[in-house]
Amino acid sequence: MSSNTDFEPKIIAFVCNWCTYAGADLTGTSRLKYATNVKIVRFPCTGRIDFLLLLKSFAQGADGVIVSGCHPNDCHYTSGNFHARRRWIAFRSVLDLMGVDIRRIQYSWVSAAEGSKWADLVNNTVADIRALGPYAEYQKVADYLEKEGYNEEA
Amino acid sequence: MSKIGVFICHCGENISATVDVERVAREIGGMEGVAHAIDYKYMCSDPGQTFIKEAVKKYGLDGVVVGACSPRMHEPTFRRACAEAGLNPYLCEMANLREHCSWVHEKSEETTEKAIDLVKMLVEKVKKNKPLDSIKVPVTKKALVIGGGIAGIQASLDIANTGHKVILVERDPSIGGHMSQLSETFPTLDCSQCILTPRMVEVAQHPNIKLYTYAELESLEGFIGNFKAKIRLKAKSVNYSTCTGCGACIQKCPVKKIPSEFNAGLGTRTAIYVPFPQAVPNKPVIDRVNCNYYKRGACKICEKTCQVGSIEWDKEDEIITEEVGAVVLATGFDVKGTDFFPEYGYGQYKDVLTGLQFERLASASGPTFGEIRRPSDGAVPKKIVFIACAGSRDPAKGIPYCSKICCMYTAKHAMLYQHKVHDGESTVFYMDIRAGGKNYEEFVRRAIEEDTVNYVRGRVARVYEKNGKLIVKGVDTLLGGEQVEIEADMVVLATAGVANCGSEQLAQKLHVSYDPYHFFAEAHPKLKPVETNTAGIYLAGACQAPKDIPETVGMASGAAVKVAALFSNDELVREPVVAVVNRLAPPLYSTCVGCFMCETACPYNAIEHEEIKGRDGSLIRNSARVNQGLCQGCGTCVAFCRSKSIDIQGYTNEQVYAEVMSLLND
Amino acid sequence: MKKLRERAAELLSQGVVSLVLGYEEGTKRPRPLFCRNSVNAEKLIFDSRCIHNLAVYITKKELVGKERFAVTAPISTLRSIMQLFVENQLNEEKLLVLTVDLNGELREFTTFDEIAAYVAQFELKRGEREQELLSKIEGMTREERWKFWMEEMSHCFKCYACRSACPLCYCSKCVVEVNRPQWINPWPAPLANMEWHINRAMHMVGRCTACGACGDACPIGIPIDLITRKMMEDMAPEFGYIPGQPAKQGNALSTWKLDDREQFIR
Amino acid sequence: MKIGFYPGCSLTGSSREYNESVVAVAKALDIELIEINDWNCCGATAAHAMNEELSLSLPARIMAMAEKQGLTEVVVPCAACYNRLKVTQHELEDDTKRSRVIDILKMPYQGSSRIINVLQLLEMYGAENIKAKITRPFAHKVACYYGCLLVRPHSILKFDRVEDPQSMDTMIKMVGGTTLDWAFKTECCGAGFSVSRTDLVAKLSGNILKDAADRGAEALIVACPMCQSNLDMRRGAINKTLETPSDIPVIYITQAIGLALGLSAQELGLKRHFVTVEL
Amino acid sequence: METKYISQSGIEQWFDAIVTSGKRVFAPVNSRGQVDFKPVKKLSEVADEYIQTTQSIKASVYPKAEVLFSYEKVNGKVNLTDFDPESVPETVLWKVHPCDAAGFKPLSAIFNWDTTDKLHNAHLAKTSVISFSCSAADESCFCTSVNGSPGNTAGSDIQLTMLPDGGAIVEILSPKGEALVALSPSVFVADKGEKKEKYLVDLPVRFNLEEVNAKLNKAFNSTVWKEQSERCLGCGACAFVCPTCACFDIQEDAHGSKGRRIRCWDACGFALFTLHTSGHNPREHQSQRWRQRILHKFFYMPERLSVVGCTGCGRCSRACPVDMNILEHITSIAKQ
Repeated sequence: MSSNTDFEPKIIAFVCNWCTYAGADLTGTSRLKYATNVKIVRFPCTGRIDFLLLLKSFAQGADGVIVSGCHPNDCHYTSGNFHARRRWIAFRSVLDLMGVDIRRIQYSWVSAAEGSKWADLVNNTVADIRALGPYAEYQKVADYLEKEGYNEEA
Repeated sequence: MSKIGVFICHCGENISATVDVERVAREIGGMEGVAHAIDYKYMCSDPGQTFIKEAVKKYGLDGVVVGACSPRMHEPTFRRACAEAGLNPYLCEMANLREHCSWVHEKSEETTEKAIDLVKMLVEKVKKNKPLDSIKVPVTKKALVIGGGIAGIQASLDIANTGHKVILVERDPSIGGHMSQLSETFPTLDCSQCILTPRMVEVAQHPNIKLYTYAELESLEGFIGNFKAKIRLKAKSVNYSTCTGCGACIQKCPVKKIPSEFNAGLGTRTAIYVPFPQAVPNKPVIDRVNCNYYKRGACKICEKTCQVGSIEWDKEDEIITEEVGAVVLATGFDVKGTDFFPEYGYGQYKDVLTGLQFERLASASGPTFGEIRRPSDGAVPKKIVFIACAGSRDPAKGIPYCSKICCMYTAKHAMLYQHKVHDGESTVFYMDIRAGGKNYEEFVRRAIEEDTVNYVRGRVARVYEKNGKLIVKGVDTLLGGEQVEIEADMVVLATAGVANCGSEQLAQKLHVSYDPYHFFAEAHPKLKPVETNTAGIYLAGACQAPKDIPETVGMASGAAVKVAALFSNDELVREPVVAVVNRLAPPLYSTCVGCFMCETACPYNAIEHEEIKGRDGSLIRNSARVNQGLCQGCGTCVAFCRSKSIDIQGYTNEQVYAEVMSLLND
Repeated sequence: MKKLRERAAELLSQGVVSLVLGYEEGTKRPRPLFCRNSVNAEKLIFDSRCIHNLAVYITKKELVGKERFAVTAPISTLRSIMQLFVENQLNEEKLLVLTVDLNGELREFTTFDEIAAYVAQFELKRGEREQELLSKIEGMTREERWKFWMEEMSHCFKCYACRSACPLCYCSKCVVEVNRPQWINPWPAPLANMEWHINRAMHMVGRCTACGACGDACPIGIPIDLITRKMMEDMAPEFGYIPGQPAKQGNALSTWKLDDREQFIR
Repeated sequence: MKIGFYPGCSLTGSSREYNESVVAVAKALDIELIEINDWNCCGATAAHAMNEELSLSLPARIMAMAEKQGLTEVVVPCAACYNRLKVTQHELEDDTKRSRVIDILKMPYQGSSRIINVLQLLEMYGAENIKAKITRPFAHKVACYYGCLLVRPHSILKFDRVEDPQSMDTMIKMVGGTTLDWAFKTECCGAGFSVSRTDLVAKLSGNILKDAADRGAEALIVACPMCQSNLDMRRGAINKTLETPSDIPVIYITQAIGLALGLSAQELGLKRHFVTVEL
Repeated sequence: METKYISQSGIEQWFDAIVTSGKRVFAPVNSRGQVDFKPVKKLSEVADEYIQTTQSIKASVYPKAEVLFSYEKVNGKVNLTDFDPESVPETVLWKVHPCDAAGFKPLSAIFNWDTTDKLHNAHLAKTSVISFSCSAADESCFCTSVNGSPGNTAGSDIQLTMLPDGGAIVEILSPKGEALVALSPSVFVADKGEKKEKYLVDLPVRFNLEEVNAKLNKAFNSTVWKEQSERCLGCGACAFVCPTCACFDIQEDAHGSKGRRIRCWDACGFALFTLHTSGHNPREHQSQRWRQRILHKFFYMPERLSVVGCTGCGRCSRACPVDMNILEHITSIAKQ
């Protein structure tokens, strides 16, 4: 992997309100620093996170995605994270079959008490995505209406 | 076109130190649909809120975004302000510029740009927000208190005294908890049982309290105001309605060598037993693990001695269901055993005790009737060493926190020892003396000055036995780091207070969060110390963190007040963040096709079947419907619904989609 | 076949059912037949060439009406019917299922359990075509798979024959027709097509019974049935179900196990 | 039964008797020891305090050589060597450190060989065999002295109980001995100062010997060359610190077992000790 | 209108000359187990043995989705970029069947019915059609029943009729055709007097178009639509492969302050096609949509636009997953 130092990846984090959002709040109250590349979108629960949002994110230019919620057994809603976990198992499998780069989706469990884990997660994911480079393969086809365009560039 | 008002907070300098707040307000002001954008030093202050209220009226805002701290902090504040200005509170959203931006980044262009993005995201969200009405649900005015220690007792009595019903569930055969095991209490040295037992009796006799001892919570379903608790009543094997508590069975029970839990293993009890003489209820249970009959199928001596025929051999565990509106968790704590400490002999030296065991030795109701005697040979120890912070404040042992009560009870122990063994010599090894509290410091000083307890600041490296003595090797860090070696007769470890066993499982049953040490987590460390993250479940006492009796009682009363406040309303107003299945004009009626896969996905059984019928009464389609009382708003069904027929208010598909797109569209 | 025709004629003439959904000879191969009277029952055929999944019609009220009806079903159709039962789309009282077993005997089912017991003896296997294509795809690198599918997807013109032919795509409003928000771009374009097919695969997780109807229907020959089939094969051991044996235990994605895999979660 | 063998420097010098007894006992138990080719210093000198890369590279090379030889299990009798190898293996689980060390070594290193000490070897592969082959029960009351390097840091070595190890005691009991329950099993012998501050060694080792003597030990059993040399070679200096001079011999666990198996004092190197061994 | 002869090697030379002229050349190519029009550079890429391409040349001439205009809002001002006819590349369609070429007439009739369609006309203007008369047909073909024939030259700029010697009769039918010939004039030699008809497949007329028209005039409320459409799945396969189907949808592709309006193919067979916002759908049932499809091609278009909306290519029958055989259905209507 070559590191691409000029490239600032766009990363969106889909997090649950009760664990990871609160965990990221704790990162703040603890004044731990992390990269500015990641922007958090708040959901009530990881169970709420639609796989289509991840697809749309890539199509719209995200280079990476973080999905994070409560640890197993800690879900505020008992089992939303278990449902989410299954959904991601299947989703990763579909994406991998279709040739989508699943390394760009980082799943994690970050509890409300893991402020430092959140900072690490963001920093590591930013570093990983930076190393992978922009997700041009996906983004460039997003606007194409016809096949020729991508064939020529490919 | 929307008319959104945006209010950027400096939070003193908490945000403005790293984020160019003026630029944020300026750029957001140029956004499509933003009618008004300002920045201000403290948006949450009165003048700040007034700005919002005035802007709502002046510009006829149909949405408000406050870029400030975490919505987990001030969302209710700003929503209330909007509501007061006549704007539906659910048209107000917060962008988290402090915890998620200014506090976690250095001052830079990127930080300001991120702040702009975060606000933009919420502006796009708020454009799709819809006015919502709060949901009203009835409140069951009965509380469930789990744990019958002093915390549970206090909470139960306080709630019961407000006129509401209480169910008190205790795992052991008697209520009383750790406090009933204590000899005297600091800093007054009054007898623990003397002040506790009247409370225990009051619980037993209170008309509003239903006491279930030898019982455990099986499961809890539902939500604030409307919980359904399943409680397992473990088989006592004794019929309490006929048992007179005469104790004849206990006298005759042939199994006598079971280590007594109440005496922290220092005494023994029988298989049919009452944990201690002042137990409430003062009736025995049969410990089936140790009972000869249950073990080998023969004995039944107790049955023969029982004059009223109360022994019920075939009694099985019973599960009852109680509907309650609130839950108070008061499950207390536990202490590490001496076997946790390899350096102090892995628990194999009989005369190395925990603080709790020393309490039993010192207690008049204890195995030695209050005389300090060595468990090994019954001799009165002439030299005693107390080791504070045994486990606590020791990250290597996995317990980095301070157990809080040990400094005080160690001083008390040393004092009690000196009072009982006049020619005895006591030494306390300590790290720091933490005696914050009314009369606490004075108490410790008294131990040192009046009772001549030898306080050594340093840690103990090792304790080993030699020639019937316990060799304590430590260091005195105040006297040039000299090594200290004491030949003691008894060593007392102030072992760390830890979460009670099973607390993790219990937390999972109740869906409350817990910290890395398995203590239950309060909703806010400062402002919501008795609430949990789950509405309607409150905390009392040491299940949240180790604490002493006055603090525990105070917290229990606090939790009781929260419950009483909840019960003061007939209806409860809930956030309308719930799922809704769409309903459309004919001929579709709904895009829900009734596959009911959401039913299996819902953790709250909130999905109901609805038959949509035509005017002629014929069935048009089966559709799902969400019971808004049961729905807790997790949204799992929303992400699962293939036809997007369910949506969740407050986090609708349109809202979250707009948020994500705003971050990516340039 | 004779027995089937006789039984169909009998059911129709006695008024037991108002419709027998079956197959008749078509231009090049058998095609679906809506047989509403005993005379037409003479046209009914049932052999190995009958591969249309007639289960696609049985959720359409305007076609099957409110009365009881019968459907002739080879194994793949039976599997779909089972899944439709699981998804609360069928009424046991209104459905009669006819099939011809390996010995040429006519079999009739009315309940999920009867069908399940019969279907249990048939193991779902890859055919030659599936085996060949899937091993080719399985042998590709991630980048090659992306190129392969993007090339295939570039041919898709979104006629939605795949959706129309699938017995389990019975939504009255498909997610691609939902436009607030517009989750999937409605025009045919390589990525918009890819999104549609990824979405379809996700919606089929734990539901697809690998009947192959979608791939068969695709007019431009994209092997889309392999996507859902491969998902079915891969997710079966993951979530503990038997491919082609729908069970009344809730959908794979609406249930969960404590020990579901999570090595990928940091 | 074949197993890799890393003797290290002590076993070829000051502690030859340890080497002799390990080899003799292994032979008696039908365990074939295969010495690692071209082995080098384990770095248990000052190296590991001075230069981290060197401290990891030295043991890593030993293990890389073992991997090259296909040795999946390597017995390391010297406690210091054992400690260095185990700690290195642990440290090199970190990818960055591992790739740095591989860069230095210019050799592949996987960390796949299992590193065991002599006690583990005897426990895993000899226990049954030993019981069957006892010809002369080791009927002595002894104090098993473990020292520091065999059991610490526990989080890495994960061997035995940290403050009160049992494995040597079990072994001695198995060959017919009785062991003391005493307090100095893991106390410091002064090893770190064995050259620079021999006065401290004398004092610390003296404490150990005194407690063993007080409790009536006939011998001290060790599994570390450093402990052995401090307690044995420095006896003169030690005795000057004690009220009652001690003549308790200090023998290796392998020597004790060898005796039980009927091996001769010669074979076990028992004649090489400073304090005469008469057991 | 001029007829010439071209030898086998002449065809090769001419083809190369067209390619070198820089025009895009689309021809039937066999790939992925299907024959379809694709950009080609060499004559050897062109498919030989097949009856019909899966998709009509519509797919090569008109993009499935096409940008009508795009816009960007900068500082409150909207910059609009309209469709540029010049952006359409010069395209030559090689080896088009007469039934495909014949489709341009009905398409133009629809697109220029009341207003002229800039996009359609731009594509048409930039397209030259070299058709090959048909020497083979299958059971789905019925051009002769809809005013066409295997040697129909309507819509073609040049038509080739292949001869057994590998050469061909060349009919130069339009100025665009002449321009193509001019790319390699030497390979075209004088006509050898071969009769074209001799090399055309014999395809009997299957139904009388006027008879059908007359029947359809009274068939709106017939039960035939329901009977025929029962097995129809309501997908759009037939419409998308049809050379004359012209239904389209307009979609917005908006991203924040920029966006574009896209025209993409649609099909009258989709339930959503006529769905009103209110929820009302004038063509609620598949039978109504099937009726629309048949009436539109065989009744409304002849009546309003004086052109039959079907060229008899038979693609819809071949593409249909459930064998909705249009020939069979029309024949049965004619016989009623």
